Amino acid sequence: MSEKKSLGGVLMNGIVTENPTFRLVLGTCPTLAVTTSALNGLGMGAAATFVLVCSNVAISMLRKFIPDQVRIPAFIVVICTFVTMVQLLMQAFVPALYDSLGMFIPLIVVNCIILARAEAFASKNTPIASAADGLGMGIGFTLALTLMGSIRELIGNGSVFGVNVLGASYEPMLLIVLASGGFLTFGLLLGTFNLIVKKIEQKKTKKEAQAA
Amino acid sequence: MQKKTFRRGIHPLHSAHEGKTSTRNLEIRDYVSDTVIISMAMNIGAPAKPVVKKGDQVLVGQVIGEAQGFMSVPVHASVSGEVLAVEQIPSLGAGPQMAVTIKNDFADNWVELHPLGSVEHVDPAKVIPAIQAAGITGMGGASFPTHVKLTFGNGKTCDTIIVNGAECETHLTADYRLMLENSTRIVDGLRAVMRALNVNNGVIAIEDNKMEAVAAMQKAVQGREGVRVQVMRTKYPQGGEKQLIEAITGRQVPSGGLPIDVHAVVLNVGTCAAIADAVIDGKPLISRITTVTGAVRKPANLRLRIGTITEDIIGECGGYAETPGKIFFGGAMTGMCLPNDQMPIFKSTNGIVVFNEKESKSKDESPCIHCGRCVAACPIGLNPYQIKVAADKSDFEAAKKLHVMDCILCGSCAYMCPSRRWLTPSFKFAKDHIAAEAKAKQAAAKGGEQK
Amino acid sequence: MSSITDVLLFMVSCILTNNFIFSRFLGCCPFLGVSSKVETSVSMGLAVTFVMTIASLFCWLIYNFLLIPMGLTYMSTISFILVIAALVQFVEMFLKKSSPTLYSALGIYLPLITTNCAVLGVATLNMNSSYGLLQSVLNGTFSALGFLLAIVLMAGVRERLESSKIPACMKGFPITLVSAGLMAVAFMGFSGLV
Amino acid sequence: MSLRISTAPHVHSPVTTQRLMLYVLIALLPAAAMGVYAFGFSALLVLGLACVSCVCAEFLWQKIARQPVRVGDLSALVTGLILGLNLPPTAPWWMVVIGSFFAIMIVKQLFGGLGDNFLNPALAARAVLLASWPVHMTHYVTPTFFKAGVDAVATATPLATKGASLMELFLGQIPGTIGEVSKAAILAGLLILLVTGTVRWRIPVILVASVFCWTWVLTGSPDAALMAILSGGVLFGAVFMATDYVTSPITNFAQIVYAFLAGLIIVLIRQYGSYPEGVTYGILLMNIASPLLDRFLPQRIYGYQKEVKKA
Repeated sequence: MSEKKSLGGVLMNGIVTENPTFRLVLGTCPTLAVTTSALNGLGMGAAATFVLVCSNVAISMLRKFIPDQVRIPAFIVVICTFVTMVQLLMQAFVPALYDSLGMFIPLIVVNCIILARAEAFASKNTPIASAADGLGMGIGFTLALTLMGSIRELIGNGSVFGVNVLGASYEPMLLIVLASGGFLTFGLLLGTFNLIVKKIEQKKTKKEAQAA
Repeated sequence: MQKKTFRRGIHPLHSAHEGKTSTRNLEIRDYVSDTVIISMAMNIGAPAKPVVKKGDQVLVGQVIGEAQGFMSVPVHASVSGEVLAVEQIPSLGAGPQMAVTIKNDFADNWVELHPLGSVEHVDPAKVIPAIQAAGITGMGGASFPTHVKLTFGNGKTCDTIIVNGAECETHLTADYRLMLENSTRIVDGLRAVMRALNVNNGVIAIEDNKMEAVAAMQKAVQGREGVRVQVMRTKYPQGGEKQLIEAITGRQVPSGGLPIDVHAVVLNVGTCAAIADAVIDGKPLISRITTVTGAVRKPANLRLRIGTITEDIIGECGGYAETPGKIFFGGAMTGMCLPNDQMPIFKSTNGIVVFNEKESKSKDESPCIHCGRCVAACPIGLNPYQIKVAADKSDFEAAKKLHVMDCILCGSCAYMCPSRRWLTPSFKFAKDHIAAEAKAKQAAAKGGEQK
Repeated sequence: MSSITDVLLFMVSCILTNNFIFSRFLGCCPFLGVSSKVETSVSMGLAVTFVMTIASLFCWLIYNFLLIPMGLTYMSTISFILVIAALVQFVEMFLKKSSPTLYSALGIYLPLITTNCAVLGVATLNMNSSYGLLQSVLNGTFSALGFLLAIVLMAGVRERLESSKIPACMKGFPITLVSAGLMAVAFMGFSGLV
Repeated sequence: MSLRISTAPHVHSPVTTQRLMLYVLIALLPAAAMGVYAFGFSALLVLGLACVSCVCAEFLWQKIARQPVRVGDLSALVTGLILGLNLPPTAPWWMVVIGSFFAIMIVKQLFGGLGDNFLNPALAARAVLLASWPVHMTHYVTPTFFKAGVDAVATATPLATKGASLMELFLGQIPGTIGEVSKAAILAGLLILLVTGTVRWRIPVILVASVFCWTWVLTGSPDAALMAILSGGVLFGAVFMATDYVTSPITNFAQIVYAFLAGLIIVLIRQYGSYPEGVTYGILLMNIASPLLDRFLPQRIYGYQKEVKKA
């Protein structure tokens, strides 16, 4: 996909230029459902990052042995093993978080980000590069989820990571925590990101125009 | 007398009696100017070819332009005098066309005529050739060659002839005055066509805001076989071919079809009078009645020779009452704007309306608020809102699926739109494009066959 | 699930009250991606209904007759996903032979369904709430009908928005998400209906 | 002699968008006046605040987005007044402002301004406020009719007052949001709308009739059905919110189906749902379906007649 970039470049690529949530708009289901609180967002992001990194490494290691026609089912099996591992780990160590994420941990398997990265990157690059890419994508995803989670928690019940920020007199807007709040927040956030990127590009082109 | 009408439609300028008050009660009077410019392309179909050259002397009624094929009619000199020039002049919306300019010597001597006698005894086979020879085309504004309308292809029959006295356009009173002042001529023309097509069901349709004309026509119809007057409700576009046929016979002209497909023919009252002149007196079509109204000092209904120049006509009506903002031929709903007042009138010019500056101001489009008033107005039952969306995106496939080709460009939707959106222009743009596309495909297909 | 009214109430609850998209957030990727045309959305919805019904049946069978007796319940996710992948492959081949018209209508969407959260979601949901065989199959069908209703409504709205002057930065996904948010607000009216 | 060239038609009907919005405003005045008379000064404050903040929201948006400012077409004022009439008189000021900004900025302008939104802004804002602050939105008080000393008695929900006689319901002595209270004023507004031709009778009449029939079918008692029409927001919703041009279908047949289904949903939510008032959701859901209704319901077009009648 991209030419031999430095590991840092690949990392940054995942976080900013090709942020899975805000630029490629992948993995929308967990992004909308789980980010009712910052903690949930972080937890989901971390779980997804773990699976992403491990599956990327595993797939890139196995890439020579997997025949092309059976590519997709093989990737799914690899991803699934890591998801089941995460599921069992979270059930053991952070049961509260596991219950709040509920159904969406097993659904990481069909999360488009992981399959997409496996298909597009891991199956073509060395394990180290894939790990960096997985980490970059994972961090990008986690950052996006945490941002969404904190915004919704701030408006939804006046606190971030459980810390009450807006004081007692604040009347929380319950809608934001509900289903439609998820759609609205994500839509408006995407819109503002597009606006910011457009403004940056306009400034850049203006600078180039002046420079030329 | 049960009043018939069609579905939907609008009542333009209803509070101002359709803008007709200033010329309703004015008798028709004649006016002949000193020079006329007679265009060769005054009808749908091929323009005529001039047969006179500069300096020739012509008589009234002399053929100055020969027809080119079946879908074309000869053009006759409307005044006697000397031909000043035979050259291209700008025409309304169809590029420059050939025209003959004649200087009037006011002698008014006619060319030798061949009258066919009374309409009840004329040989039916001679009527349609006489109509073609007289150069008669639709006088209601469509200017479709009448003889083509009256000759049907294989297996097509006609059982009803409708005479369109509805005159639903705003500002126009030409047909109204014609019905009042020589109603027998109209009935004669209708009888001539009925005998030519062997049809014994002739209906003269008149809107109920012209009851004096209804009375006059009913008197003229007494004792004439198979002819009756039908009063219609005043509504625009009652005078449209499709709307008249649906109102009177209950049948609908099939989409993309012709009135003859539902055994009906529609003729304007002016056309019938011209047919009577051609059959009874053998006179070709050289003059017509035109309403001149709006911002002119003395509005009038004038019997004008074909080709009279607008500037002379307005001079005859006492000149401009205010500085003109817009002048157009026809009524306010479907009128064509003139670039200047040097334009000569055609066979289909049933009105010249002058708007002052205030009336000509056109507001720009504001966003559509989806109010549905255009859908309620469309006499064909289309959805102008959706067609406009498709046309603006030049998505002609979608426009075709929304039946834009059935649109009769009557302007009812644009009249009703509270946001002043340019609906009719977009539909005209879409229709022209689709028609051009179809013609190109046809030509390509024909080309393919010949290869 | 004895009487008809139970089935009806269960249907209303699956389609309206906890609609798969607007209250459970399952199957959002195709919902956002494919819903630009009404015709494509209907075929997508039918494809998902087709697959979800069969998937719920097979997953229930495998879970109750294979995993529980052998004590491998933690293997549920992997077995479900494999079943779904195989099923989609099988359905694709079966449709290609039996009814080409239906295949041409659904064709391009069948592979897409394997990565669709809704299908795996409904299987996991059946497992978690331990429905009986009939109830889980009905759950699969009715939830898919809820998905169909949502995606067709969204397609109608998005076609209407094509002629709207949406700001440049909002075009595409952002405006679809905001519209879905507003639709979710309207669907909240059905909460507690059953 | 410079003549303007423009395409036909050269005349237009006197009705413009601004005049239509003016007629709607006038039709809203009786309901607003009765609301203020019934609930006193606080109602006036809520209405005024809603109108002002809606207009400011539109002005701000159009200034920021550098679009031509079209506040003159009064559509923001109409949205503000309708939103105000949808709120209880005790609504806190910040809720009114947030509702107005949400209605104008998110529901309307974000989709492209007048004519491009697919949900009724005031109604969507009311649904959002009801979901966000349910306590404030359902805090209804009995009308005090400016009688001093009578404190506003908070009651559960307007529908719960079974005891209120039909006449009380009609004249508006029962608690409720500002605009829904006096049915006589709403009917006066409907009359104004019909006389000025701003609204066609189909949607209001069929919606109310549908609510009446479905309630009768489901509860089996006609007077419960009559009660259903006269209480809650059915009448106000049918006359002012369901008939919003931008979000209701265009063709006649689509409007009939739209109003009929809206009535069904309202009754379903009222009888079985957990929300006391179904009008908001009934109309919102049918707004979502209206593009589909417009597209797929058949339209009788000239020239497609099956058989040709003999003369």
